[in-house]
Amino acid sequence: MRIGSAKQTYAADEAIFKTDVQRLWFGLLALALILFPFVSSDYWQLLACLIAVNVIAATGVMILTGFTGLVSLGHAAFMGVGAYTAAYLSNHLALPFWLSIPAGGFAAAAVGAVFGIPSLRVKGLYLALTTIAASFILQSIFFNWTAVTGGARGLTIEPASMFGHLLVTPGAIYWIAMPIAALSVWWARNLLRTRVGRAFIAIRDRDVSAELLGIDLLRYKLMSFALASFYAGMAGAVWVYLFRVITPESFRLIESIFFVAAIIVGGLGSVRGAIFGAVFMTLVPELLKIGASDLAPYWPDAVKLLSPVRTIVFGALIVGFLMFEPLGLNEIWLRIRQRFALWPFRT
Amino acid sequence: MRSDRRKILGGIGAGALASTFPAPWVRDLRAQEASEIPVAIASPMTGVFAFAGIEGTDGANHFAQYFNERGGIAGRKLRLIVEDTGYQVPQAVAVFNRLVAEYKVPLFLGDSTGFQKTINEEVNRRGLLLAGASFASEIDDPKKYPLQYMPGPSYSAQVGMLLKHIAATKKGARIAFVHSDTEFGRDPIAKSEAYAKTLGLEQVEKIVTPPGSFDVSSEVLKLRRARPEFTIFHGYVMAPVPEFMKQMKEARVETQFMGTFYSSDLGILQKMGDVADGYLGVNAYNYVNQEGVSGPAMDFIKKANGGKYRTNSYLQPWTNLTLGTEAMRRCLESGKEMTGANLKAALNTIKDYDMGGVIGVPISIPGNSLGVGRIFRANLKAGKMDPVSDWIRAEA
Amino acid sequence: MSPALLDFVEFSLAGLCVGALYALTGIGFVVVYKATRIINFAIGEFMMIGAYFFFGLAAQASLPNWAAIILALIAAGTVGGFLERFIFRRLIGESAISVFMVTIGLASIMVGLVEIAWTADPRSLPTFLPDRPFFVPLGSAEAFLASKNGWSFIIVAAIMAAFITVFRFWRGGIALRATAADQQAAYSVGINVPGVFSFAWILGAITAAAAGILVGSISGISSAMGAIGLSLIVVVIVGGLDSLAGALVGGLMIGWLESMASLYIGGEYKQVATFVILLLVLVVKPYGLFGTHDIERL
Amino acid sequence: MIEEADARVDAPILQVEAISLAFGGLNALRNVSLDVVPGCITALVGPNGAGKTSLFNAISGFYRPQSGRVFFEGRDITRLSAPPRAKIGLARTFQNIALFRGLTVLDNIKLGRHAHLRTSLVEALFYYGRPQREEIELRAEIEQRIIDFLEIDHIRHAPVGALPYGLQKRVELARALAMKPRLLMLDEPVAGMNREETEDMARFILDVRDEWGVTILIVEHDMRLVMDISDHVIVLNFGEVIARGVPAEVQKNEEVAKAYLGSGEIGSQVRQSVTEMAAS
Repeated sequence: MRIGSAKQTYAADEAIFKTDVQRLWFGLLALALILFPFVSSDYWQLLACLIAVNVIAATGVMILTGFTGLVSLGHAAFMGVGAYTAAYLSNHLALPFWLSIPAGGFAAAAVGAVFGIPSLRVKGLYLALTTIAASFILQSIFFNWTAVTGGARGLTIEPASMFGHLLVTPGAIYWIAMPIAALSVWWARNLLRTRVGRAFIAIRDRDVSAELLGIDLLRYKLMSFALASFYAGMAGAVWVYLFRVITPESFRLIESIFFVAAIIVGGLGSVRGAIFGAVFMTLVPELLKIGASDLAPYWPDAVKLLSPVRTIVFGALIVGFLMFEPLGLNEIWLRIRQRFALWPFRT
Repeated sequence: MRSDRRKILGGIGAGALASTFPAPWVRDLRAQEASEIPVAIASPMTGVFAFAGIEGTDGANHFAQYFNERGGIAGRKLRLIVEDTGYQVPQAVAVFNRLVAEYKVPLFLGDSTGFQKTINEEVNRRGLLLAGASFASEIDDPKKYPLQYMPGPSYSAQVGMLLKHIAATKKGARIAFVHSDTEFGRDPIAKSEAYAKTLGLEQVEKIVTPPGSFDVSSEVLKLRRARPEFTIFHGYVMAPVPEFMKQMKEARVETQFMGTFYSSDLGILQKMGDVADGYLGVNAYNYVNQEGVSGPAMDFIKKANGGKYRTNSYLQPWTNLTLGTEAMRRCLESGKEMTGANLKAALNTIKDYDMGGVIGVPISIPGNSLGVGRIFRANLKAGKMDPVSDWIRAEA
Repeated sequence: MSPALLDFVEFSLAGLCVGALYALTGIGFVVVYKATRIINFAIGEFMMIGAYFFFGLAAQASLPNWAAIILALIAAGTVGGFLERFIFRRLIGESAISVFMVTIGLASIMVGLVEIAWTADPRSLPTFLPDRPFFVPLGSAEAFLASKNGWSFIIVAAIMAAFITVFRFWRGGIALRATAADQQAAYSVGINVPGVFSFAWILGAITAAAAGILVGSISGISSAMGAIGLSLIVVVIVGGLDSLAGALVGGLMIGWLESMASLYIGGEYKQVATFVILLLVLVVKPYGLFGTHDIERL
Repeated sequence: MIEEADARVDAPILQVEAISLAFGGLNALRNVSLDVVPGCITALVGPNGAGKTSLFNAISGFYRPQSGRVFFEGRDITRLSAPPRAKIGLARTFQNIALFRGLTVLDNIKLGRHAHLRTSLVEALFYYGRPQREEIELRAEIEQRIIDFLEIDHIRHAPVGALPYGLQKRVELARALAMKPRLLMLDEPVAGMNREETEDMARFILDVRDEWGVTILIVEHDMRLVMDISDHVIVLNFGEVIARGVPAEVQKNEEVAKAYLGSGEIGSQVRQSVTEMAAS
C-alpha cells in the first residue's frame, strides 16, 4: 500500500525515495542482498556475481544509450579494456583489487572517450556502426598485443585478496561485485538529479536545441562515453576477478549486443530498466538450460534437442519485447505497481 | 489486440519461468542416491562447436550405458549430467559451479581449452578430476594442471608424430604449416617448428589464417610459390581445409596434406569431398568402422550405433570416461575417498591398460596425457581410414 | 615480367575476386538500408539460410544444381518479404535502434531454426562451379587465378549488371531510388512505398542468399556462418551505408587490401589492415566514402 | 519606459552587422544589419521564407554566417559557438517546440539553467554537498520566480510530451527564463494558439520585459500581437531588411504591404482562425 505524500521541502521532493514505504521496501531489498550469500549455493552466488557484473555494465550502457541516446555496440570491448588493465596491474604491479578495479574503469573510460569522438560527427545507426568498428579494433588489439594481453592464450590473474584472505569463490567475489553494482546504480540515479544527467537526456531528445541551451555537445557526449566506459571497465575488472582468466574471446561483439538487448528488454531510459534487463537476460538462458536438463531423466536427448530452442527463445524475447512491449520490463513493473498502489483498499 | 498479445507474451514468459524456477530448489532437496556416481559434462551443444558437443554427448551417454550394463563400480552406476555451454567460457563456468555444487561430482568433463584453463584453480581448490575436449599442449603439464588429464596426445605431440612420419618417409622434406589464428591453432606451432628443425626438415612456409575468414586464395598463392612436399593443417575442423586442398590441386602443387585430431575425422574428410582422398591424419583412437578392430568396448559401440559411423568427437568423452571410471574403480578398491588428488594418483597407476578396442595398443597415463596416436590415410572410395603407421608413442 | 610484379598482380587478382563477394554481401545490406533505413544485422544469417536452402534442395532433395539455386533464391526472397510484411512493416516509426535490435533477434531465431532443421554439423555444398583455374596471360608469364575466385567474380559482375539495369530502367527500381531519396515525396507521387519496402527486403534477401551460396561453396556451411556477415559490415561502413557504389568499391578495396596485407605482411595481419583502413575512413569521412548525410535542420 | 529606452539607444544590446548566410547557393540572409535596443520588444516580421528563423539561428550560434559580425553587449561574439552564447544571456524559444519530451516540466525548466550551474560529473555522481545545494536552490528559485509567474505549478511533475500545445509553449518560455536571459529571442511564441492563450502569452511577454527587465526579440506572424506589444519592428523579405521603425510606421510602408501580398501570405485574421481550428 502506498499513499500519496505531501512534501514539506524541496529537498524531500528531490530525494530518490519519497515515501517511507519506498524506504522500507528498499531496506528489505538491501537486507535480502546482504543475506543472499549465506543461504545460497555456489552456483546461485556465481549467477549473482554475473548479474552484478551485467548490472554494472548495463547501467553504463543505459547512461550512454538510454539517457544520452548514443548507441554503443562496443561495450564488451570496453569491458575487455577494463579487464585487461586490472589483470595487468594486478599481475605486474601487484595492485590490490580495490585499486585495480577503478584503474580498469579509468583505462576503459579513456579508451571509450577516444572511440566516442566519432559521436560528434555521426549519429544514430552510423554511430552504432562506428562502435562496432571500435569493438573489432580493440578485439584485434587484444589478440595481437601479446606482451600485455597474452594474445590468443590470454592472461591468468591472481585471486583478489582481502586481509590476507584469497577471494576465490563466487561467494567471496559477491562482496566485491554487489557493492560495486549498488554503487553504480546509486551513481546513475544521482546523475539524473543533476545538470549532468539532464544534459544527457536533452542531448538524447534533441541535441541541436540542447546546444542552444548552453550544453556543450562535445563535452557531454564524450563525458557520457567516458562514464559509460568507466562502468564497463569496472564491470570487466570485476569479471576478471570472478573468472581469473581472460582471453580475447571473452569480449566479443555478441556480448555488446547482449547489453543493448538487456537495456531494451529492461526498458530504455530508466535505471531500473538496466537492472531488470541485466537480471532477466542473465537468468532466462540459465533457467531455460536448467529446465532442459531437468527433463533429461525422462527424455535423454532433451539437452541436445532443446539447445537450439534456447537460441530461438533468446531471439524471440528481443523481437517480442520490441514489438509488443517496447517500453520493456520497467513498464510492466510500473503497471503492476500502479495496480497495487492503493492495495488493499482497491485493486 | 495489443493487450492480448501482451497477455500471451506475459503468459509465455511466466510459463517459462514457472516451469524452471522451482527446479533447482527442489533438486537441492533431492537426496543423492548413494548407488550412483554422478559425472558432469559441460558440452557445447550450440555455437561453433555444437557438432562436436552433440557427438560427444552421444558418446558419453553410450559409455554410461556400456559401463552400467557391466555393473558399474561395485554396483554403483554412472549417472551423467550434461549441460550446454554454447562453447563460451562464462557459460561453462556457470555450468561447472552449479553441477559441482549440486551433485558433488568426482569427475567433470569440460568443453574447451579456455574453460579448462579458467577453471583450473577452482578444480584444484575443490579437489576433483577434470578432463575435456582440449588437447592443448599447455594442459599437458602435471605441475600446472595437477588434477587434469586429456584423452590422447597433446596437439604438439600429434604434430610431432606427423613430423616423425615425414622424416621417416623423406629425409629433409619441405614442409609447410597452415594454422588458424586462434588459441587452438597457435597452440603447438612454436614447439613443432623447433621439432621439425631437429628432425632436419625444411620449413618453407607458415600460413596463419584469421578466424572466420573464408578466403584462402592469397594463402594458396604463397604455397604455390613455396611448393611444400608436406602441408600440415592445424586448428581447423573443416573450413578452410577443403578449399586449400582444392585450390592447391588446381594450382598443381604436389603436396601431401596432413592434419591433427579434429580435421582427421573420417566423417569430416568425407564431407570435404574427393580432394581429401589420401589425406594423412593423426588420430588418438581407432575409427569406428575400421576393419579388424574389436574388443568389448568397440563391439558395444558398433552395436549401439547399428553400424552408423561415429566421429572422433564421439570417442573422446568415451575415452575420458573410461579412464576416469577406471581411476575411480582403483581409488575405491584401495579404500580411498574419491578426491581429485586420489583419483589423479589412481589414474597415474594405469599401465598397459586395454581400452577394449578403442585404442589399438595398451595404454598408460604417466602424466596428464595419453601419449599414443596413429597415422591414417583417407581412403574415401572405400569409405575408410587406412592405418599407415603403427601406434606411435609421443615423445615429450 | 619480374617476380615481384607477378606477385603483385596475382595477389591483386585474388583479392579483387574475394572483394567482389564482399561487395555482393554489402549490396544486399545497402539495398535494404537505402529503401527502409533499417540496418539489417541479420545479413549473415540471410546468407546462411540461402546456403542451407541450396544445400537442402541440391544435396538432400537431389535437385539439379541450377534448379536448386533458383529455388533457394526464391525461398530466401520469400523469407525476406515475409519478415518485411509481418515484422518490419509493423515497426515503422519505432526508433532505429529498436528495429536494428529486432534484426539481431531474428538472426538468433534463424540460427536456432537452422540447427533444428539441419543440425549444427558443418557441411560442404555440392560443387556447381567448374574446377579449372584461370591463367591470365601477362606478357611472358601467366597469373594464376583459382577457379572459384574467377567464377565468383564473373557471377558477381553479372548480378551487378542486373542491378544496374533494374535501378536505371525498371519502374520498380526507380521507385526504390525515389523512396530512398525522399519517402514523403515518393508517397505523394503515388509510389507504393510499402511495396517498395517489400521489394527491397526481397531483393536484399536474394542478394545475401546468392552471396551465401557462393561463400558456402568456398568455405562450407554451418549454423555459425552468419558471423561472416558481421565482419563484412566493415565493407559498408567504409563504402557508406546507403551507396551501392560504396558497397562495390568498399568490397573490392577491402578484398584487395587483405590480399596485399597477406602478401607483404602476413595473413594474420589481414584484419589489422582492414581495421586501419576502417579507422582512417571513420576519421576522415565518417559517413563512408560514398555515403550521404542529411544536413541538420532546426 | 520609452524614455529609459531612449537613454540607452546608443548602446544596443545586440548588434548584427551586415551578416550574410547561404546554403548551397541559396541566400538565406543578405547583408542584414540590425540593432536591438535594451529594455524593448523588437519584432522581426516578414513572409514565410524571409529568413527570420535563419537570422535567429545565426544570432544564437547555430549557423555560422559567411560574412558579417554579431555583437552582444558590445562584445564581438561572431566566432563564439552556441553554448557560450547561451551562457552570456542569449536565450531563445523555438518555432516548433523543442522541449525534451523524456523529461518533466520541472526538469525542462531546470535545463535552462544548465550553463550557470557548476556541478561536475564526479560531484553529480555523489550528489553530496554542492550539487545537492545547487539543485535545491535552483528548484526553489524556479518554483518561486518562474513556475508561479507563468502559472504552471499544476503541471510541474507532468511529462512534457503529454501537455497541450499552449502549455508546451509556456514551458518553453519558462525554460528560456531559467537561462537568466539578457536577451530573450522568441520564435513565433503564439503560433497555433487560440485567442485566450495568445492573450495570456502577450501578458507574459510584457511582464517579462517590465518585471524582469529582459530585452526581447520576437519573430511572429500574428500582426495584431506584433503591433500591440512591440516597440520596434524590423521587416525581412528574401533575406534582406526592407523596412524598420515603430509599428505604426512599418504598417504604412508600401514595400511591406507588397512583400506580404506578393508572397501570397494570408491575412493574420484568417490565419488566426485556421490555427485556432487546428489547435482545438
